[in-house]
Amino acid sequence: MYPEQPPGNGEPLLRIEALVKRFGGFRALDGLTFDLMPGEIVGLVGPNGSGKTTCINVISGLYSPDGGDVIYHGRPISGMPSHRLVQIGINRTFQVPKPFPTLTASENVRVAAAHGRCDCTAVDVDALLASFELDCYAGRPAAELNAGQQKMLDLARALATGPSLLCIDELAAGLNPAELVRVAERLRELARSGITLLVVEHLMGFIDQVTDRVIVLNAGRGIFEGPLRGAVTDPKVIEVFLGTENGD
Amino acid sequence: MPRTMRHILVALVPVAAMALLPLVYSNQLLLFNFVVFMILAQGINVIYGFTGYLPFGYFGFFGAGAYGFAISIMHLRMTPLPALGMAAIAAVVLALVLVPLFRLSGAYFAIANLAAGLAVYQVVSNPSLDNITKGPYGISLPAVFDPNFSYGIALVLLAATMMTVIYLRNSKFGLSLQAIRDDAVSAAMAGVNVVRLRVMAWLLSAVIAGLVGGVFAWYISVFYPQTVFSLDFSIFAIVFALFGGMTTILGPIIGVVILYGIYNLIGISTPQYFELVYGLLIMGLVLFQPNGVVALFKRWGIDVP
Amino acid sequence: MLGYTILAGLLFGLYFSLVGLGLNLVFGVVRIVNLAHGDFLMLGAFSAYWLFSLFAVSPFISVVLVFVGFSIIAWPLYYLLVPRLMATKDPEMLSLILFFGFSQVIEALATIAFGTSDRSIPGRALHMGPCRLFGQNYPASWIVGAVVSAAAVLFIYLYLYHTTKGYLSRAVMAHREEAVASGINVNRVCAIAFSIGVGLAAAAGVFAPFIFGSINPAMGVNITITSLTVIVVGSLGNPLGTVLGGLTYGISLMFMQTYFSSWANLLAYVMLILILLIRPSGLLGRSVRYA
Amino acid sequence: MAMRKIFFIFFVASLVAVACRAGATEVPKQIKIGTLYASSGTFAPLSMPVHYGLKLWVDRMNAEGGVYIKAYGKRIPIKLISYDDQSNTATAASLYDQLITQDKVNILIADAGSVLTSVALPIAREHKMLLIDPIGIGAPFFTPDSPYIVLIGGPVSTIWCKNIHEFITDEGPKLGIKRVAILYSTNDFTGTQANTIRKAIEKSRTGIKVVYDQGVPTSTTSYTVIINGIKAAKPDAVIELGYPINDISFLRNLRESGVKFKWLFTSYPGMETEHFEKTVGVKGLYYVYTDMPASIMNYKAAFGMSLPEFHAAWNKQYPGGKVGFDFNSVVGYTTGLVLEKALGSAASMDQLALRQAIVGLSGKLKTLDGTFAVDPKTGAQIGETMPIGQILPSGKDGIKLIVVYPKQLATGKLVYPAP
Repeated sequence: MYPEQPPGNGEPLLRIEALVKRFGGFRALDGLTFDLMPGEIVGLVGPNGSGKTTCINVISGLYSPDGGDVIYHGRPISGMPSHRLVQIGINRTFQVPKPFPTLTASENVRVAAAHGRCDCTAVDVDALLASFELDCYAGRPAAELNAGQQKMLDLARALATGPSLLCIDELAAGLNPAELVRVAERLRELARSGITLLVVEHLMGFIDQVTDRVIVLNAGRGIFEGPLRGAVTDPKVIEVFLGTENGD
Repeated sequence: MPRTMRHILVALVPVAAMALLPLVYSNQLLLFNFVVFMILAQGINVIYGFTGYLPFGYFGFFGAGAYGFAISIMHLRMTPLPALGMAAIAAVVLALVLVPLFRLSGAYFAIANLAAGLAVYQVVSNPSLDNITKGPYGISLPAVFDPNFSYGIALVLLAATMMTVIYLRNSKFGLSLQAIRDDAVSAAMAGVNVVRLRVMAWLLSAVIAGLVGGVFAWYISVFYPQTVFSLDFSIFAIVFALFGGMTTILGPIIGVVILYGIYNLIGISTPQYFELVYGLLIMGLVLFQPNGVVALFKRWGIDVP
Repeated sequence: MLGYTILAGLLFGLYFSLVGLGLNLVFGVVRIVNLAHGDFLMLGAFSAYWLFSLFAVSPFISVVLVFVGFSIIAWPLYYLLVPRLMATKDPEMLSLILFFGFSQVIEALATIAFGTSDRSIPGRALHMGPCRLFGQNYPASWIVGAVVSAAAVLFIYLYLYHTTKGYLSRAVMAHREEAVASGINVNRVCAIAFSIGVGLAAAAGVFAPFIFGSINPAMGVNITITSLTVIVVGSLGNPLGTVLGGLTYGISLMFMQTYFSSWANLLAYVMLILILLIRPSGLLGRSVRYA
Repeated sequence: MAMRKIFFIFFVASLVAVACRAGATEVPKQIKIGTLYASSGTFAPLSMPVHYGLKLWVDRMNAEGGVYIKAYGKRIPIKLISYDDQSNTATAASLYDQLITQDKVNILIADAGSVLTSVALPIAREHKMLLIDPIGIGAPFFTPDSPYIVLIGGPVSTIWCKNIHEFITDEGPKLGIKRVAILYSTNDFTGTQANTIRKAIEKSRTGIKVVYDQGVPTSTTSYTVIINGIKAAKPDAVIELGYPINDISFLRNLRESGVKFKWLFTSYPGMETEHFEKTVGVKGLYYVYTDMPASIMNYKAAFGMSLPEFHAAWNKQYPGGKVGFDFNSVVGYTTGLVLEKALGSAASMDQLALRQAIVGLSGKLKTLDGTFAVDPKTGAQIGETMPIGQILPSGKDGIKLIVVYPKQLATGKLVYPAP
């Protein structure tokens, strides 16, 4: 029903339109709007509590929005259950990795391969694990992996479903510099293979390495869109970041 | 030998043993109770072992099955085998009504499920339903009483239940259920239809309890509502399955053999300390071996599927 | 008749708030379901029975003795059972099984010690006849039960909101992980809650011979199930919500008894399921706990 | 490795099974009586007194060198094999089977109460064992096509309450009773009684109306609003049918709420008088009508101990009051007496011959429990219909029980309306 190939004619893959998400009286998203083009790597940055993770949660179907729309391949998808979104090519990773702790690493990926997009049944689980250096842990319960390995497993699991759009929530935190370089290269590779990436990240160096452009969020609203270099000179952005401390 | 074949061979051992034991041991009813608890413990395994939901009110399905069977015999004039089908249907209907309980997690689900089982008991045993269920006055089905045939059917049911668990252990379906149990959100992000699979497992375990309830009603043929709607059936099955080891094929069976065996030994030798010893055993299990004896075997290097 | 039913429900319900209060405190703070709750109540009832029969101790005095006594007994019990339970994969669920086993042990020991026959304390021990309220008679035991219950609720309220330990208890109730992270001795806070909870159960038991007519070692299971109903309706984990749960339970039970008596027991279970589905957090709860 | 373990377990299980098979000998050194009791759970308060009553009989028999068995022409010691079913029916079922198939008992005695008796029924029938039923009085057990059961201890539930409705329809009009309230616990025992009484009153054409007719769950222990509801129906006579715990709660609540009924019947104060005095209090029992089991009527026992003797023997053997002395204790002992007499007259140890012998005692055996009588077709006890008694104040803080119905047994004049 949803085409495997990215839409042509400069149509965006995903369009976020005036998205609103409230928790009680707090507006975590307050009219957020942006587009993602096919094959793009876009960074989502902003201070803590600016709505980055909430945005991913809405896109991946964990929350349904209180206003606005998420449009994928030209069709509204907000309110669709997560597993349906996965099957039409949207997936994500978690800030705190959430593997299936009692299943082995290989089983973790196999579950995803079994339920992902129907035309991706022939996922080579072993190769996928190997590409994240998890091949020697394939038979171990995921609970025994360390935090970094669990993050990679999260990513491998998401990829096993054959996504067109992958939202990545703080992958870099906790990885050492060498790992960072490898992961960045891996993400660029994914983008080259046609997967669109939305990357939430605090590490600006990492963002700079992988993204084509960034969207800066503040209080649930986009305040800047463009290359990272542009963002750092934007007065509004500077004000937000200086106001909240640059440790972000 | 492929894994599934090996599992099937292993699973046939208890079935064959329960089929042969009546030849050397004449207390068939005790053996029948063993079979009933083996089936119930596997039913618990399906829902608690594979999805992590603790069905404290599991006896509700057992009782619904027993009454579905009895009502089909009494009012619809069915023969026992089709009546067993009605037992399964009764349990499935109850399970469907209770599907919304899956919105609850942890202890909340267990408590609500317990309440549901007790509620069904209250309804079935109410004198105003005398015409349908015979209310509190009890059921007597002397016309279909046939211990040998019903024992045989119970064995068939045991075999079928074992096959179900083997299927869960070796299929994508079973793997996905375990994924849901481990982390429902992640399972959804792996593309698993969490709600549908969970409900399927729930119905499956309800069918198992309903069928065994029907066979139980058939075998004993005289019973009161409190006979079949007894919390003991839930507790025993849960403790047996847990003692053996959840999510395994032989664990629940081993649990029944050891614990129900001890239960009957104490019951016959030192009945005055029966409840005490049993309570202590349950406590010891949770405190010292919460993953069951199969996990213990694994630690000793013995692989029990 | 309606007025009588409602007032009777209020009094009866207040007593059941006391019955459920300890169980709810334990669940709220320790996050375990104490299925032996009813058995502690039974032990409290037998203690009051023996205190009265052997030493003619008035129930008004034994309620204090029993509360203190059982709180002290519960302290080592907590350290014996709960920390080990907490180390397992799924403590909340396994607590159901562990404490069921414990309930069996208590019932067995009580049966060995006291036998199976029903016992009771004569009504005159309360030194009161029927009490008149708004022109109608109510059993004195219901009024006494209601008053003691109100006192216990007040005690818990003062403990939770006006003592340091109580403040810590609320912190543990609200955010267990953060409480651990901020250096609160969670184990100790839990042990105190467990002690008070068991003490309250036993104290409620002192009035059981009057409210239930008689007591025996097997009575615990039913009490536990009723208590679960009361606290889930009120809101699981919110001790003060127990009062609302108790009153709702009491009034609706009396209503059913008056108008559809044979279905009286069904109501409790149906109410419990409905509340869990419509407001999983109970009538007073805030935090939603979906799977 | 795993397979070996499993096989080993089953090997051991089979060995145990084989070892358990006890060989039966031709001339028994002892006669084996098998029974169950419930030391805990719902039925414990009912079951234990019956069991202790039976045990008392066994001990006395063995002290005399055993029970005389006509078939062997001599006294043979009794071996009582008793298991604890914990009020659990599945456990009870397999233990009955255990008694028959493994212990090969000569005589099978059921646990007390309908629920725990019910599961024994099909097992006894299948193994052609006579089920001696002390007090499982469920009416459906006793049908002409099931010869393998005989009821000893009390009348079957449809007859149990015969005198209650006969009192209402005979004496009611004379006393001015026009409106009757029936409150019952919804279990088979009291539910059946309520149905019987209701039908009898409606059929009687005396103009007496049932103005209140409600069942309550058997677990009910608070009756205050129910009492208030009954009061609102303005009945002349109130019949409360329940287990002892229901009766106790009802009477306590009644007294505590200060409501008085002109005529009130409950079953158990006459059967468990001591217990009711302790739990309800003497004043709560004044003017209550109650079943008067033969046991309380101090019948002249032509066979076995008299009631005072039995009570004394009970207190000696079971000091401390852990198991209360009541009607059920007498039932347990009477079961033994009936067996003693039947074994002394049965020509063989065959199960049906034994039943024949028990039925043959009908109308002839007089024990502390009155005259034993049983329907030869169904095996149901029909002899003892319970007379109705009334509890009256006696002295300063005492009570006395008088029989008020049937008229020919009356020992005093009833007080109506209750002051």
